[in-house]
Amino acid sequence: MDAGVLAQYAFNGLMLGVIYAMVAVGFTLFFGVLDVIQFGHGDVVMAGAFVGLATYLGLGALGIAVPAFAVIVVACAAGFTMALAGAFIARYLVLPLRTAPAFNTLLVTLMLGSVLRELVRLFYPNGSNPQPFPRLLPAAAINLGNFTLRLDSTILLVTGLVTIFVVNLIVRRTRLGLAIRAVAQDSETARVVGIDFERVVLVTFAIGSALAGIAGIVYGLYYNEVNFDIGLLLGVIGFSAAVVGGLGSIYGAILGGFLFAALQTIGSVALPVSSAYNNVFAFAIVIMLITWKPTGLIAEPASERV
Amino acid sequence: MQRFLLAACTCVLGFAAAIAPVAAGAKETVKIVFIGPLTGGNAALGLGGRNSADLAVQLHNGDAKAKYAFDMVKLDDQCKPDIGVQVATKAGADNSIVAGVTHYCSAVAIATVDTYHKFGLPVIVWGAVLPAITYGNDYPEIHRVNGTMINQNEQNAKLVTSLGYKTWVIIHDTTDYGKGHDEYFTKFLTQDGGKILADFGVGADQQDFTAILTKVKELNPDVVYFGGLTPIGVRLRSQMDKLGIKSQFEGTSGIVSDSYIQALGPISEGTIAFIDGAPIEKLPGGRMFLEQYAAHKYAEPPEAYGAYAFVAANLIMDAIEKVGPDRKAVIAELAKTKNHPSIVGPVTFDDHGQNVVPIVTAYVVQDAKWVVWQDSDYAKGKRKLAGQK
Amino acid sequence: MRRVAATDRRARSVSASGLVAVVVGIAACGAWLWAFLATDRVWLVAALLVVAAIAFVLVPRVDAVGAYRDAFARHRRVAVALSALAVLGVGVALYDQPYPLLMLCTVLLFIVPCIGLTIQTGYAGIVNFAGAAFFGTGAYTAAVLASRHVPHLAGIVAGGVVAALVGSLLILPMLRTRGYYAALVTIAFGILFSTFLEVNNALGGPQGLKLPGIDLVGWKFNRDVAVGGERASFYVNYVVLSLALALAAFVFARRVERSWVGLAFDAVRLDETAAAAFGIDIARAKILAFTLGNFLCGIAGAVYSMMQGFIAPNNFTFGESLILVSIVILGGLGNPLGLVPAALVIVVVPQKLQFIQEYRFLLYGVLVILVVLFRPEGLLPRRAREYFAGTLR
Amino acid sequence: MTFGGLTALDALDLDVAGGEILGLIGPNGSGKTTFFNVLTGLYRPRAGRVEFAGRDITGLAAQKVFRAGIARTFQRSRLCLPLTVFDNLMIGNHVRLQRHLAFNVLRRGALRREFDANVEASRALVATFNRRLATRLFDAASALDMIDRRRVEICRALVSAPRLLLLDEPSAGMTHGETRELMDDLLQVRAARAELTIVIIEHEMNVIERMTERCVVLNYGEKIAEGPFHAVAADPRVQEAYFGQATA
Repeated sequence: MDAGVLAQYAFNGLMLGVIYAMVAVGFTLFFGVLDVIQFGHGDVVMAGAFVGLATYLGLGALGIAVPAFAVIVVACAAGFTMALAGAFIARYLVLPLRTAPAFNTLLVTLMLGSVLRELVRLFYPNGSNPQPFPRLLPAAAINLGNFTLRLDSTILLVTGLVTIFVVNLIVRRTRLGLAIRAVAQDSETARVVGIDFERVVLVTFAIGSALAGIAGIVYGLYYNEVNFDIGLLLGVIGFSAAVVGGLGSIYGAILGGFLFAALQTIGSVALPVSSAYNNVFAFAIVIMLITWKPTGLIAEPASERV
Repeated sequence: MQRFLLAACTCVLGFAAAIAPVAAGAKETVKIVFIGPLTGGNAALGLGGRNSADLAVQLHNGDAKAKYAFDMVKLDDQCKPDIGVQVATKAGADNSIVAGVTHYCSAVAIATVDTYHKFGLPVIVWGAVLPAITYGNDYPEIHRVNGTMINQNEQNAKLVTSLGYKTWVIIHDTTDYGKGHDEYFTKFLTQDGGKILADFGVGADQQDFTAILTKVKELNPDVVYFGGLTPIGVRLRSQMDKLGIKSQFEGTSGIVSDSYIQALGPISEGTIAFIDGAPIEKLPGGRMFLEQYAAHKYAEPPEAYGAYAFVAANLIMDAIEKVGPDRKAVIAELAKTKNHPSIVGPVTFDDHGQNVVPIVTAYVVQDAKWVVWQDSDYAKGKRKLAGQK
Repeated sequence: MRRVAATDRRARSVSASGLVAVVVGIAACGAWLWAFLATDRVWLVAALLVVAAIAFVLVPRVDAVGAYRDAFARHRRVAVALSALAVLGVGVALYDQPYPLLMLCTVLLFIVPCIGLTIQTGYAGIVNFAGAAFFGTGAYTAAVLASRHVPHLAGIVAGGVVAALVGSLLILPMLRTRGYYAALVTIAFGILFSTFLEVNNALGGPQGLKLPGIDLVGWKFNRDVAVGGERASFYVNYVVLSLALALAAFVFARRVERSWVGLAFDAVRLDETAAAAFGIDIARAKILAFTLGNFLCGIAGAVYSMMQGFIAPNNFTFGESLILVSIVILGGLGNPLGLVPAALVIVVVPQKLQFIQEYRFLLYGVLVILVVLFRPEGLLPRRAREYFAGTLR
Repeated sequence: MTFGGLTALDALDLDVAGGEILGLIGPNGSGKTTFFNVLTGLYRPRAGRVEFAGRDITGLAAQKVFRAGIARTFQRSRLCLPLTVFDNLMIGNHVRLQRHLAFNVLRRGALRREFDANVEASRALVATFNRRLATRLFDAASALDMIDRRRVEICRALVSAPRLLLLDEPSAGMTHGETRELMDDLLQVRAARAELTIVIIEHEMNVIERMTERCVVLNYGEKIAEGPFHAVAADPRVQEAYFGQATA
């Protein structure tokens, strides 16, 4: 196959990877502060996409049709709503279960996921069917042999990377980030030095979920279609990416996201057997990777004091 | 906790009241059952079918001349075989239920045939297309109004080869539905001299097909054939467009739905697909069906198989009207079904209970509508499909 | 000396009254179960659920319960036997109603793999998100062997063995990883498993496989049972078998827990470093727990598939594994007894909600969330290890 | 033994005579605990060898070291809090219990006998520490207060009758009163088993003074002094290590 095709694969892979990474970062943030997994996170992405969609239709009703403006409003709406949702989830579903076994958080968030899914399916007009997502970005395309580079996809790729980068900045450079990392390191000590633990948790969930909401928009604008049931698989993949990368590490999550995308791409094109095996392939590799690096590729600092 | 549960109960009772059947005069009320996927990924088609069957019952109960009033129990099989067996048992064991309009998902339909046979409950399958459901057994209880994937793909292959296309790439989901279509289309297409460049299976919940499609782009076939349902159909078509693939796109009955067009907008133009049955709009009954459906203000569209659920429910009710609410009699009566007029054309059950004269209708999307091929601008040559000379 | 005699006498009288309490309690539960399975009336289902809810809310608060619990603890054997009889009684009472019987079997057959997961997750702390995969391994093994005319009993046992063997593929990753990392290993395996079955046509592919009804040395399970003039549904056979299986698994898990083995499992779960420092062989404990659990999953899967008469890959997806895990957590991690109410909630309640059609999963999800929020430790939290009746004081 | 560049333990040779009580002291981070961890096989030493009772146990896995007869307590309490006191003790005694599944599941009668015997033994052992605690054998460890937890931890290390007992800061997190109590208990136990060798890591100098015949001072992973407590305490290098230049 020629360079153009390879470039095409690479670009598709990157695009997929950035979406996965955005989801995975959420998982890794939540795990960092609270050592829990929010299994409904994938459906938060889906909900974000639908909020964005509804906002767009609302704008249309108001007669506002400037794409450039609309896309920003839509993204903000999704991000903001999901941020609130995230804080709500943390406050009423996750924190109350801190004392209980970690698994109960798992069960509750799983159920949360299916509740979100059913809500959209039942109460979004004709929600059981795939919904068209507006093409809000300039669709200009450059053809280089077999490689079609589309402007909108490029914008999305950049947006995704930038958002992740910003979140990373917040966590690494700001006082808030300092608090988050402190809690992640050792919540007890953090409390002692007067960090408002609950607030930090809420904010972290807000940030992670906002990221998911924006991921939902990126997803919608890239595929121009959203369906109520995209959440479960996205969640599983995001979780896998976060774990393979190393829970608690943002870079790990990013690495994991792109890695998983790469695996799926390779699985569906380079496999001698039917492309239907691509998930079999991807997850088999995941098992091997975990066996090879039991605490993720970018391992979290082992703090076992004996 | 208690307070919540009480609340739950009250709202539950609310629902119950909401869906309680309309009391129909002093007539004897007969129970029949509808089973289909009402939750999960295939809910859209399931709800369309449920509404259509419900419409049939409503209309029948509205008819003053009718001997019986019908009350339809609606059950959700979640498109899962084991749940299917559970609800099938529930319906079969309930002697007040005389017959059933059952199953959209093939895996569920095939899983439940034994159960219906065990309980002697006559059922008419309204959506599942797997041939083995009727031909894999000789249970008198099992009937099917919609055609199998065999007829559909035979017609499909004939038409598209006649349009002068030479090379194909097949993409199908790995469920029984997609795999079945893959098998039969491959068979008939090769008979008719088409060349298959590649055959891809994709997961039913897969989101991203750019990798596969990039390969397709490289192969550059005349036609991309898709065996699967609307959600993936939509994703495939729009991602083809993204990658600038110019090939003609054709699908199976699974994508003949309003939501396919609604979700894709202009790029759905020119998509070809086939359903087994006469073009509803054409038959007088069909128009009536669509009008009534609209009039009853159902939340969801009937989708591709709604009409079959409607027909199945009517067949059952007609049979019961004739021989009374008795399972054995109904089975005997259904076996006699021959050229029974319906909104999908005359229905005749062969010795396997399979409707043998399913007219296969080719559709093409023209100006954001599914138009019957023969009277489309494409057939008339006013417009050209992708890559047509 | 005299004092001892006195306490003995008191103990005996207490135990007598305790015995009565046990009988009454179990009878009540049996009656509830019967009503819950039999009825389809909305208001009755609701009422029964409310009763259960009230029981679960009030019981921990009532003071007498302590004594009541002791009664159960003292008459462990009796209680288990009576409970089994009660379930059997429910089965007999429903003899001519196939649907409730089927649901009863389903509940019992879901409890078995959940006991397996309890041994893995609840005792040894090995997370397993591939329960359905091992359940499915058993099912497919039984299907293949049955089609080769292998005696069904052998087929069922083989189901368990093969599941355990397939599980051993994961032992190396299991031993190297912990917590969510181990969870991912099983999640990946679970997805891999169902996808593979679907894509690969060797085992029927997505169109699944048909199975015959169980035939244990001439005892044909799919034949209705004729007792005197009455004809009982053939599902009664399956109730008997599933009950026997569930009972065996339950007693086994209990005995494992109440022994040095169970102690080792706990030590490994709670603090691997300390366990190692006291000479406990961590690898051995983990492998043992993992294998036992998968074996149970496989056995149950084999029986379940033959009862269903048909299996397809989408019976054994990641989603199904999550259902099993949900039961284990909801019941109260590490307490096999809690699995009974939990399985009822997760398996039967959605069917009882059929009448609200497409809204049932919404209501169901909300319901489960609320239950967990109100009882963060699960319906019946695990209690301190009581090696033998009455040794906990 | 090095942690990423930092050498935690180095050129430390030290031998313990059977039956003695050795104190191991030194400022924080001087490598005391690391020394225990190397001994008990939680860490592998880069160089050097550990010999126990004439047998080379260098780099053996923790399980093997324990089986060889070396038991320890931890600086931070490592009891299994949800479990009962008895269960915690049995974890300490596990190597001497019947571990086979078949035995445990099928031969309940035999298990019962083994169980009863162990209950008695545990009660006796705990009683040598504290009679009151002996009555709480089946309470959850989480229900105990700090000193009782520490007692249980030491019992857990003793129940398998080891030949060498390593105590890592037994006084950590306890009041002076509690510490004194604990020391009395320890000396009692010691009196009961003369052959038991004990190595104690401590910051509480009066503990060292009371308990040990001999003690070793570590600093930056090196032995800087050795001898009876008073002699060592007087040693200028030791004072420097503890109080820095100022006092010199």
